[in-house]
Amino acid sequence: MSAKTADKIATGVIVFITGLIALALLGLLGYILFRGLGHISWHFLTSPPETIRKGGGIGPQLFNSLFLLVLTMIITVPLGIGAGIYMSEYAKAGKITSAIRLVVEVLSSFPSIIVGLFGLLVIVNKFNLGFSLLSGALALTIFNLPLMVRITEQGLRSVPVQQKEASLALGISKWKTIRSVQLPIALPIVLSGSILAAGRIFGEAAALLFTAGMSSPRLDFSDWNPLHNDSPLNPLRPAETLAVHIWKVNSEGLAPDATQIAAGASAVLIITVLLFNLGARALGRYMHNRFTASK
Amino acid sequence: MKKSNDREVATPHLAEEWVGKVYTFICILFLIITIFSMVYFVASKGLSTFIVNGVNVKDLLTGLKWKPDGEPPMFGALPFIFGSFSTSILAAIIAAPLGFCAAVFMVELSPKIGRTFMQPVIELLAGIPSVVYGFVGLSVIVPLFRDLFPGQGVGIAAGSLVLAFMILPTITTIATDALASLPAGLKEGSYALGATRWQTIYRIVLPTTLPAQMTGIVLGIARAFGEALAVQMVIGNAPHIPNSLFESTSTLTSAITLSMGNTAMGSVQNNALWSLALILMLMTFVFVFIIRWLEGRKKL
Amino acid sequence: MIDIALSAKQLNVHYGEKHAVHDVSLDFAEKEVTALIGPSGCGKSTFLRSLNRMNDLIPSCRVTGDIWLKDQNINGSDTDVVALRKNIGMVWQRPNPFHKSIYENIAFGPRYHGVKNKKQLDEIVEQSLRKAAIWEETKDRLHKSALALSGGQQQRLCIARTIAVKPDVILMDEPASALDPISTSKIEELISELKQDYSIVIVTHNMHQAARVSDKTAFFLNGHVVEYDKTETIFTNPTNQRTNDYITGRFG
Amino acid sequence: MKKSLIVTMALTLSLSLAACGNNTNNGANNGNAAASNNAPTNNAASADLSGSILASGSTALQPLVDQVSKEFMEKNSGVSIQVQGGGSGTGLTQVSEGQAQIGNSDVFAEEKLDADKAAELVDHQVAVVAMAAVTNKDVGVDNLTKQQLVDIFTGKVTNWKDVGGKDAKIQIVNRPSSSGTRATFEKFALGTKTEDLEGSIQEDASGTVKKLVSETPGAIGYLALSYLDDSVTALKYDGVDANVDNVANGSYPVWAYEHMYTKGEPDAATKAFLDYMVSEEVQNDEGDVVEMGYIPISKMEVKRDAAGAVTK
Repeated sequence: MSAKTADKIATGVIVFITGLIALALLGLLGYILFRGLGHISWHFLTSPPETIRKGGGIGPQLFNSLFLLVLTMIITVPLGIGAGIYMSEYAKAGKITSAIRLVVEVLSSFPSIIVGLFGLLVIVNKFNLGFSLLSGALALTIFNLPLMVRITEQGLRSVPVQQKEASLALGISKWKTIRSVQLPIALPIVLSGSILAAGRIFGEAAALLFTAGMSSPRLDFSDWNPLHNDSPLNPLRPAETLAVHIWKVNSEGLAPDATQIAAGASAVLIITVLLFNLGARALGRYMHNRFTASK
Repeated sequence: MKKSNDREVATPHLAEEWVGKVYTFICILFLIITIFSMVYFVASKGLSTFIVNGVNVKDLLTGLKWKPDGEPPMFGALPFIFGSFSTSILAAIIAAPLGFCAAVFMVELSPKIGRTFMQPVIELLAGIPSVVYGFVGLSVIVPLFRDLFPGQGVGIAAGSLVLAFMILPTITTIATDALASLPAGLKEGSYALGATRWQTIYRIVLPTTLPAQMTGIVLGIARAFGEALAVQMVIGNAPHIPNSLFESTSTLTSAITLSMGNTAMGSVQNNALWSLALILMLMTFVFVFIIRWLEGRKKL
Repeated sequence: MIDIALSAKQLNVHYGEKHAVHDVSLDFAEKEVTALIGPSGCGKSTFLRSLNRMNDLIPSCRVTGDIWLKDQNINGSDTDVVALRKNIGMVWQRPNPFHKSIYENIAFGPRYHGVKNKKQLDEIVEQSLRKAAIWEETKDRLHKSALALSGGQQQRLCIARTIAVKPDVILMDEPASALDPISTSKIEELISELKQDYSIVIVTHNMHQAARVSDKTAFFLNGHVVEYDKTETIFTNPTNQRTNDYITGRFG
Repeated sequence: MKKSLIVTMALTLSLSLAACGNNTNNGANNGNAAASNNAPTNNAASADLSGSILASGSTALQPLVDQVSKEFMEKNSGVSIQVQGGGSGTGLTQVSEGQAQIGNSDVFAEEKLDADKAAELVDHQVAVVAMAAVTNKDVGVDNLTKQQLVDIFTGKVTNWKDVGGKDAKIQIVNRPSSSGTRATFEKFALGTKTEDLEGSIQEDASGTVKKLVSETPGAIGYLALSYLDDSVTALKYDGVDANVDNVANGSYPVWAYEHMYTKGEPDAATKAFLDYMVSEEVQNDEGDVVEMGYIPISKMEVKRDAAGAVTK
């Protein structure tokens, strides 16, 4: 076999396999959407689930997922950006810093189930927060922090050093320089990274099984006082998210239409994650354009 | 002297610098404390099986029988360890060549289709939640395997196929980055000598990027190793080392999710599950160090 | 008697193992332009960056010796670097306006240093832009992005930004080398204007530029100051052979 | 130790039965909203009950407790109840450590906790769950004796033709050894603990078990009665149909209590809630218990203690 033939065959194989991957992926997406889309309706998206009857929805779960996302981001973003700033701007190169870097790396590779178990042990039981949105948000924070730190570091590193020098040379303090000069420039990267991280939070289930619980008490959507028990905003109530709901309906569902609900909820989840991805891209492009198009 | 004058200017920004330093330091401290307490709590729980309940470490690591409520209870976790390793490594064996082909396609063959089509699709694949993978695995792969092969469809084969899909984005992305960052001269030199594209890829590109490729593969294995729900839904969960790829078996993660809620904290049954979690955590360390080592080699 | 605005005494700079600046002692007179010339890699930029402690940002860089700003040694570890930098402004080779509007680029510094009054700020912005000879071009687009300006305009904006915080000394690191000839001549004019109010230290590898704008010139070679004198003297009658060789283009 | 527990249990049971009696009167009024604040409790403090209760544990019991707690809170606005899942083990741990007021469990506390910890807990049985062995529809068997089941689950019999069915390999879909459902099934259907056989599938979740049994040829598993439907065949046990009446009169033995444990005697609000849980309103044929597929505790003509001894 000549080298030319080998080249042709190899090229063919590579194209074939790539096509196969693309097909499999599209098939996967198509399967989820095809099976689920038919079940999605306004009623499905807004009504509470039924335990044993047909026609349950995913309203509270969808709300829980979004609310949990917001809670998590409220905790993660200041912490993650702070830690990222420390790593990129304050940490002096040396043994300690590289040790911290290792720690962050280890944390980021921890399986989510370990994070969930830790949450169960410490947040749920030791801190006595119970199975609650807050516990879930804290567990997800642990899960998400390393990513946030890395994104912030990446963002800050993309800022030209001349920007920082220019600000410092005006007699501006380092902290003010970070806040007013460096962070705004890093913002597109930090934002689109955060949105991708948000997508990850949205789909996470293993860490939440043990922390946010699998129950969704009926919510009173007319009561927005976070201190009330039935209020959707109460962070101390147990909350089942969409991803956990899929897991539960799949495995424990008593309702006769459990499979359809799981399919519908999966489709909703995928679409949401898709929106997050597209949102991150669009935002990144928009902000990039805003800064450079004026040139 | 103008000292006093200086201080007037100085004070507010000094306080401000202090705020920034302290704030960011607290953030990083929180992170460090979190991870150390995680290691501490998981380790102390996991070790109490041996210390409090007197289970032999060797029995746990090499025992073949998992009978937590038997008489006497037996905690042989080897089937789980075997299950975790076999599914995640097999997943990598499936995903690595696929990821490499996709990367070659995207970088060498058709960057345009790669960028506008493959890249977004693969990123999207990374975003699909693991419960959805499990759901699809249970409703598509398991019945398919049940029809095609002897057995019930569940098992290592189904588990590793689902995992292969899940880690494909990681492997592909890293492989793509590695290929794209290759110095241009390297390939051109090879082409100039009359080598075909395949010869260049096979003789030059693959060896040069091998450490990077390996990093991607190890990252993929690490992710597969820790994945819980998707695997648990398709693996079958029998606590035995299976006789075939299509026979029900367990992984560390599936054993934990299956029984954690059913056992009371502090009981030996529960502690044994924490020991599994400890093994999982130690493996995470191992993976991190392997990746570090590989990245160290990449720089050379 | 000419007042000394800034003076370096036995300044040494090390980058890790590399000894980049050797025992440099220079006095910069008030309201004069001092040019630092020399071949690339001679340590002139490194020296310049030491004067406002910009080298603090580079972890491997070590600066020893004294720098006197008026009667204050500013190279101590207890020096308030932030306050110091307000008094010593800097302009770089490549224009680096903030990713903000033109107005914000100028107002950022003064506002931080305590000017909160909107009217006062407006005034400072206009004054600074006028002094930097860019007011006419920008007055109608103050709230548009500074990045939309041309390179030369951006550089003048950077100068305006620097003088907005009213420093005593302005350091310029090859401020015109990235610009076209027309922009360059504008910057040079500007420097001559500015020296009425400020003491300026300018690094340049363009000897004609040094000859055109500066009052005094220091010639750097391999981290040493070979010769420091009136610009006229350096360019017409240097005492050192190597200075002469460089001036006449034998090397560099 | 055991004895004192049985006594406590019997006491609780009779107490709750007494409560039932009490509630029948009030129950009639309950449609009327005006009566709602005088909720069906049995002591003087009823009018102004207050407190917050956390009930956590068994996911099987959770929907029922959740549902009933809603109604209870409507009637007693001063009480707030949170119901959480987590599994029986978690519920027992949390009530034992005082993190929850009520621990929901599918099994007796003695089976999960150390004896001294279990002794501190007071059992409140609120419903009964029965389970039936189920098979794939194609195996051609609709009745198995106890011995046949034991043979199947211990791996002695591996083909359906040996127990009167088609020639097909038996595929076991079991529960993990920590599962309360499995404990009940082994105890009352098999009468023996079994080992996990090689190749057996283990799923904790009833939905997954049902799906796998219905799809896998030759599969056998077991499900709570509430999960039964046409997709699987429910087997008779020694010729007895698995249905509510047979469970209630004691002829079908594979059932277990759903427990709500408290640590020591409950406070007023918790007690009122537990009483409400076993009140006629909740337990009657239109009540939540039946609607959600459990068997009302009041229907049971037989009783069983932690050791498994049955009394009429």
